[in-house]
Amino acid sequence: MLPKIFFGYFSIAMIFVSILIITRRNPIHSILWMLVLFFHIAGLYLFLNAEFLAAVQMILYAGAILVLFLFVIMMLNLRKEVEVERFLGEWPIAVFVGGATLVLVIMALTTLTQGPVGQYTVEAIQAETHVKALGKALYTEYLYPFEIASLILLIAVVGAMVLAKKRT
Amino acid sequence: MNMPFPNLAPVTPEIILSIAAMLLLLMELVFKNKGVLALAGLIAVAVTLYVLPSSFGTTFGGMFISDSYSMYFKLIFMINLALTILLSLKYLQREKAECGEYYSLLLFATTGMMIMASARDFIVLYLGLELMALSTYVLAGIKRNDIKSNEAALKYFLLGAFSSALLLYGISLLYGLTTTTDLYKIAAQLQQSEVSTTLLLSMILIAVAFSFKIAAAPFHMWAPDVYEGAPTSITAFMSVGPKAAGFAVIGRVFYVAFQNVQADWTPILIGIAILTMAVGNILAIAQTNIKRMLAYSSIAHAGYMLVGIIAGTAEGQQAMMTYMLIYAFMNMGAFAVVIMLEKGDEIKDYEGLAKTRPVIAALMLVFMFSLTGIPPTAGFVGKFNIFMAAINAGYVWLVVVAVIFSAISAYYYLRVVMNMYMREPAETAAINPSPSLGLALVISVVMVFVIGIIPSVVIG
Amino acid sequence: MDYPILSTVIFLPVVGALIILLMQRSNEGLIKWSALTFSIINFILSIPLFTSFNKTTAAMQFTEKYKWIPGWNINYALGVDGISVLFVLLSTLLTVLCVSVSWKSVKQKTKEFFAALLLIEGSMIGVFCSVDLFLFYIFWEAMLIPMYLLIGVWGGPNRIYAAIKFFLFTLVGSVLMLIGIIVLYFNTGKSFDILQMMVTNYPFNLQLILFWAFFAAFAVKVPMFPVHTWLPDAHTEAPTAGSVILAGVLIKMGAYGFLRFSMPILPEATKAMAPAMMVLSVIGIIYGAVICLGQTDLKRLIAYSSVSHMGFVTLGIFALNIQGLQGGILQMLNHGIVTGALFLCIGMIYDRTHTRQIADYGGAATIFPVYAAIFMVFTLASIGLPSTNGFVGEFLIILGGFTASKTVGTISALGIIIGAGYMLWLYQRVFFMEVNPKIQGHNDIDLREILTLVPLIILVFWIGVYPNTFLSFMDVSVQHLIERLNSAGQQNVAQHIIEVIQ
Amino acid sequence: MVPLNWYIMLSAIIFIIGAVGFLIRRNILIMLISIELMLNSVNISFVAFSHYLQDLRGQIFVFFIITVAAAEAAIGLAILVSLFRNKVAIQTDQVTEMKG
Amino acid sequence: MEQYILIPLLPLTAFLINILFGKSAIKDKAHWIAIPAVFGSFVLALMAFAEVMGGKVINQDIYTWIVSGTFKASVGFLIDQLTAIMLIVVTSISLLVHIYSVGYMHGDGGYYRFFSYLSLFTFSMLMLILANNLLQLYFGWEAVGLCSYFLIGFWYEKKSASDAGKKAFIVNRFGDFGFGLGVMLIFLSLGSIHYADIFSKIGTLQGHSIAMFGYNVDLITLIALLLFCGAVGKSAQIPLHVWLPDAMEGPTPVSALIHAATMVTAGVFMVARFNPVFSLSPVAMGVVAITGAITSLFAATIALVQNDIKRIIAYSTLSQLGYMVLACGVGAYGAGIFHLYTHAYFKALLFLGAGSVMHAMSGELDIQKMGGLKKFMPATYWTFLIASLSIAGIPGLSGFFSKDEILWLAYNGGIVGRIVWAIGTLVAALTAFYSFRIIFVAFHGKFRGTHEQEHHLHESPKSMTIPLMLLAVGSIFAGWVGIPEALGGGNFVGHFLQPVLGHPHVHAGEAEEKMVMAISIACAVGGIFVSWIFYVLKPEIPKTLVSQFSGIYAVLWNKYYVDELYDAIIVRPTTWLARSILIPVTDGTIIEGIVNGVPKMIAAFGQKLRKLQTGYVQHYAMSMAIGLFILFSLVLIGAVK
Repeated sequence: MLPKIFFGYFSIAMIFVSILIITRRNPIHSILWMLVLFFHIAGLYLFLNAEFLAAVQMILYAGAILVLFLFVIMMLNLRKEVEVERFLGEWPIAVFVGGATLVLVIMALTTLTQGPVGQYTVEAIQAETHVKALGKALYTEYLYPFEIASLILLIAVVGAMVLAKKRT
Repeated sequence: MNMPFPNLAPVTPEIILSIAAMLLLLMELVFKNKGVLALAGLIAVAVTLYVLPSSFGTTFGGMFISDSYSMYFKLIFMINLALTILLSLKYLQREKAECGEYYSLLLFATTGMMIMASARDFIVLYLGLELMALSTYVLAGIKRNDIKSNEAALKYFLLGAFSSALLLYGISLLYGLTTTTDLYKIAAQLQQSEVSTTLLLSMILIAVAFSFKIAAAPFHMWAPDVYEGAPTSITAFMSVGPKAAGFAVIGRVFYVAFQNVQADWTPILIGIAILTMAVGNILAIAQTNIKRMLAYSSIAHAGYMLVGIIAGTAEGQQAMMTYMLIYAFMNMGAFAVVIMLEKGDEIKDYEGLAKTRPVIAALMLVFMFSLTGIPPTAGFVGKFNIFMAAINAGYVWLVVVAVIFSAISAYYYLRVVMNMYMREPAETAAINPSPSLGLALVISVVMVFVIGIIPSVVIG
Repeated sequence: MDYPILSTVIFLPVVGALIILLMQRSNEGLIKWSALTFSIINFILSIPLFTSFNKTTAAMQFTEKYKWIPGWNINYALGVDGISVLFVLLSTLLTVLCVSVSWKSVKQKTKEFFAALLLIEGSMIGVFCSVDLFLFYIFWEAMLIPMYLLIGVWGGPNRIYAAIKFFLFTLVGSVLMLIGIIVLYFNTGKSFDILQMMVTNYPFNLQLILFWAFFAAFAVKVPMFPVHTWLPDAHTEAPTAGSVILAGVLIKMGAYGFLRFSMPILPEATKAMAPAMMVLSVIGIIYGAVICLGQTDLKRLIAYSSVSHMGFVTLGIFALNIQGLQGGILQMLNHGIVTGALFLCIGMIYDRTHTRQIADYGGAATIFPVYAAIFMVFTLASIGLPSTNGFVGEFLIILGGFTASKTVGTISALGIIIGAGYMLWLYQRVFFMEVNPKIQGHNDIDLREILTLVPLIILVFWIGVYPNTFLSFMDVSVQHLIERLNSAGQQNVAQHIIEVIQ
Repeated sequence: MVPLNWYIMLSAIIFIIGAVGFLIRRNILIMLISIELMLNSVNISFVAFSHYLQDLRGQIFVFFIITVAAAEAAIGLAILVSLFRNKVAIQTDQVTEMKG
Repeated sequence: MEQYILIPLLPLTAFLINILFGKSAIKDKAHWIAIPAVFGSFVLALMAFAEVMGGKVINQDIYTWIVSGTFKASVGFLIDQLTAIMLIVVTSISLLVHIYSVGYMHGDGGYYRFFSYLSLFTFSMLMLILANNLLQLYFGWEAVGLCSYFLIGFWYEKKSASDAGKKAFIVNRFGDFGFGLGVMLIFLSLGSIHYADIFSKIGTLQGHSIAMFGYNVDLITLIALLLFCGAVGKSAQIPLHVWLPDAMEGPTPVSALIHAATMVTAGVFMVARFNPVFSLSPVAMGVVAITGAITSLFAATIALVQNDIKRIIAYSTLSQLGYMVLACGVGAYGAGIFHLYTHAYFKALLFLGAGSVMHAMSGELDIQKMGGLKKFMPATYWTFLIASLSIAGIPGLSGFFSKDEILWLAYNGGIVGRIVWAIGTLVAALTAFYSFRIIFVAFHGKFRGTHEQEHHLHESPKSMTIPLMLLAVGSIFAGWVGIPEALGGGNFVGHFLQPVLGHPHVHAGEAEEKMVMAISIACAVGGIFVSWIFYVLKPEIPKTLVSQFSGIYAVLWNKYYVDELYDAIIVRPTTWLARSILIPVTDGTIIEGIVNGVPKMIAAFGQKLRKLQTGYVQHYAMSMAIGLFILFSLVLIGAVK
């Protein structure tokens, strides 16, 4: 029961925060609400026995990506821009489509039959520790994606440099 | 803890290319002359092509597969890359957008495509896709002083990110259904269970994400704007590369992973294909900018290629691949002509070109007729191939729709020809010839004719 | 044969075109002379087809066959039989005349013009020689490109519209045929071999659908009512050589298609659909003829008369008896000669007066007596006067049509009356009466122009007086065709249409 | 024990909210944030699946998604910056130079 | 035998030489080529005649023209009695007209052209009569029509002349249309178009019927009527007679040769030639007889009031042709041919005489502007008078015998015969009247033309008057070969032609024959007398009549408004159809509307769709979302099902 209550809190809070995120006029507010959301997500991860991911979520998302966002907002100095119309004229359509799609998705998801259960039970992971289990998988089985991810990060660096360089 | 060191032979092409990309980044610091970088890029292409045939095999625990299917696409990517490099050299100088990272990014993007074509696992597929996508976002915006280029990059990026979110959501559902991300294991798993709505949902999401990449309607709307705004060489690159990569993964995912829901994805793809052909062809008629027109034309071509996929047979898949190859040549050729002209973005810039620049006009004529699908050009062989496969699979009515749209397409391709040949020139069109561009044109036109006259080089 | 004569005849002009394209633009003399040389050599090379043709067999002759695309079982297969051989000759001959008539009238982009002309020649001949459906289609479509340019670049004031209309019309028709071809391929056990198709029996429902698919392409090309409207525009706007080629050979390809594909490959459907085709033909005959009466433009009038004359051709073909078929084929030839000649004539006078409006003429017989006499010959041939070629063809066609259906034969014969009406009225308005000041002061046609027309005059009378030279070529082949038709069973159409719909 | 479906529903809701945010906001930054929202919702479902299916793959995938998201954010912001240098624009309706 | 090939070939050669070299080399020496050629033909024709007289019939194919399946057409000669007579008529008249033309056409710019056309015509006409099969006949049929077209429109600068030529050709095409169908029907029914085959097999078709446009028609009747269509066109019978009066726009020798003596009689010749077919169908015979009778009456009434000398003669030709057709219709083929033969001489004479008058009057045609010409051109006057007497049917002259023969045989031809006899007799009176109207108005009285014309009045040159005289001789004596037995003659012609044409059964006696003869003589004399009263004695009578019967006069003056009628029901509607319906509506609006409309629609649709491409990135995303949503809903609906 207790987990369900916790989940209930988390989910309601997350949904609420998400709505706040997408409706705030000031992007800085959105980002701060985003931070709140990330905390909740991290909490959820903990529920799901993904401690390492929870940490990564905090460090990478909250610590790096959001800061990047904030940094850019500050850099662009957007005070004046805040005043203009927030939403697209056709927002009701978007909301309707979103709502309807949600209904459809939820209808579909009720039929979800989960796949076969694997070997990494909670016990197995705890025995090995989460980080080790993850790391082992990452550096052996998922070595190749890992390498590609490194290329992606390289691209991000190069691309950001190319694009954001001062004009010559 | 003892993992055998993975067999690297199948991934050598990717490794070579990514290493070359990184080397280019370093070389950029050394060489002032960007031509060297281009040359290095071409050498990388050559080396990759050289090792490509010997790279058969599966590796990384079955995540990566190098088979004839992927190899064919890699060949297309190499052609695309090589031609793009040839197109870019002079163009970048002219547009003052020269930077060393450009070639490096091209190579990275191509690496991403190759990874996509070889992916046997959704994780690899996703990462390859992102590698390609992120590089192309940057490339689209590489003329950073040009507002149109910025806009193109922005639009491409926003919608691309949106579509990859959809893809991820779809993959996550599929993962939930099958506990795996391996395409073949998914297929095996799906074989055992009944078709659930969730599965269809995830299939649709994945289909939509891929449709975005190949610019199929109604997920195509980014394409015209991005094609118009991006540097022309990149437009050429994008009109072939990511599209081919998209088709590569569609072919793989839908033929392997979603094999047993074929009955469900076929109507979806049919709908998308018809809409794509309709939107592409009809909107192309209304264009005045040749890059936009070619964008819509490339949308329409995606529709024809989808017909090959819809056929659902190995023959259809091959037809789609062949078409892609042919499309690469003719489309690249057309863009090469656009680049060749100092002022060649608007269709009316082509008025009277036949008088002032007969050779260039003749080349453009060949490419336009090839895009229309008139023999003896390669475009005809491609279309014929697709139609054969579809008819053999029983989709005669779909082919009827396709040929009617293909007849409509003649209208706008002919308009370019008409402008070149049947109108009087306002002034002598300034051109920007360079050996590399000439080489690209020659390769394209020769291939268009060779494939058109001796289709055996690509058939069977 | 020592050498592959058909390939030579097809590709020599193509080679010629490429050589011309490589020449210096400024060297117009060289360009013209080489175009003429190539076309004449090609004509001479095609003469053995005429002299050493074996008239006693319906089989393909001068055949060549090489593997081309083994993956699809496509062969490079050429051959001619009695039905097609004459059109090869007609093509080679008309090309020579076209080069000649364009000698002075083409003033810009000469190089491209003659190259296009030779390319058209090659692909036209290819169409008539192909024994492989794929190859046929390649030639069929390939010809669109140079023709499109010919109309659009060197044509009249409204040329762009005409060119695009021509292209799209034909393209829409032929892509439907393309589907038919592919369907046929799979139903013939993956083969494009026409000869094999001719001995395969297809289910009737399939035949019907295929018939209409092929019809789409051929009817547009012929052109049959109601898909004829591209023709007046294309003929009118095209340069002289273009009109000649269009009228002389290109629109024959439609009727040829019916003969070569629809009939032997789909005999039952042909039989079932013949009445509908005959009705369409008759409508075309009368419609085209009546509309000529309202024309004010010389070329447009001749163009519409083509609709009428080609109506006769299709009528003869779908009469499905020997007189009709022979007449139809002969009439194709005749129409090529006569209408080609008329366009040549109009081109010659247009070069002088620069007007095509009939109202601008009058009294031309006084100013251009030789020209008037020659024009009269072709006018008479066009209205089918006995002893000219037109008579033999039309008579056989109407005889065939009359045999097949009294009503159709009778109505089609009315077309001849109207034909005389519009042609003579045209002749009167142009050549008779008071001299119109607008055409005063021009020279009569010169020797080059007369020589251009003389071969056609000879043919007009040759076919008119001794048609057996030509009829004997097609005799056996047509017999063979009719046997094939007769061997096919009669099908109840209505029932099958219901089945198809269901 | 919380049923798997709850997580999945939650993920779906947040995903849709993110998508709607992407659709309705004119501010490009918030659109980027919306995309992050969507990615996070995907992450939730991956982690949930991973947990319930007793399979690590999901978490690994999340790991990569986070990486890519970071890269994406970097590039997206770079594009924004580069656009901003040419034209002081942060709203999508200001970047409609190309259309039709 | 072989030498007879030369009969048509000589004029053909002359034609070719003249047309090819006339302009550059021969010029006004053209007659030196044409006349010897036609003279050669004439001589050969005489030889052929002699041979046929000796009882020999030549029927020989020369070469095969068209072979298609079972259809065979050849070019060949059939020289029997009928052909022999026709050969004589054609070659002799042609020869005289050639000679006459030397003077008449002297100085014309198209001199060589004229002679080449004449030669071509002679060739075609000879081919027509020599034919031994239907297709060759058809060839000649159309070829003479063509020559007629050329010659009527000889002075092509004149609009009326070129109009008339065109009209002649097209109206004839209507007849040929039926004729052609008849040929085809014969081929379909009998499998051959050779005369010999047709005549031997036609009997087997008796009682057969055929479905045409949903009606069942007796096969032989249909064949006969279709063939007769051709005759109606060529011999200018009602309703296709309209071209002949207009044909007078051509040079007068042409009118004499083509539009009086030879070509227009081709129809009669053809009906006579096909007497085995016609005789098997009483219905067709009736139609033929009635058509002929009506034509003769109709034309004669018109001729009463016309003033154009050539037109009067043209209408008289129509009328006489009606006689010949009438004769065929009652089975009196021999009489028809006999009349054809005599008519050729006196009608050619009339035309040439008229030409001579015109020549003198500088092209004036209106008889009201002539008068008193007798003293200026006596040779013309006397020859003209002989011709008029002959046509009026004054005993002793050739016209009398042939006309009388026709009337007599018609009288014997049952009810239809009696009716047409009555009409024929009436027409005889009318003929006499209008023929002498010309004599009295043009040659007697005072000259009413301009001074200038009067000053120029002169007799025509020898080359013109000699043919006139020769023809006058013919007009008198030509008929003597057919003096009926009732008058103690041998009716040589009738017997000569009998093997080909048969002879109708005569049941009335000699007394009746004499009575019939007397009636016709009375009519002729009466006609002349009335004419004398009207135009010499009391010239005011005609004027009173005109004012009293102005309605009838107007109808006659306007030739029963047939031209106007055709104009209103055929010419105008067709051109209107072309100009107002087919070009602007069906082609211009409907077909072109679809053809241009579909691309326009697509383009317009494209422009509309373009508006969806707003440039807003959200809209693009929205389209993706909506697309996704639609796919979701479709799949879910499918899944629920």
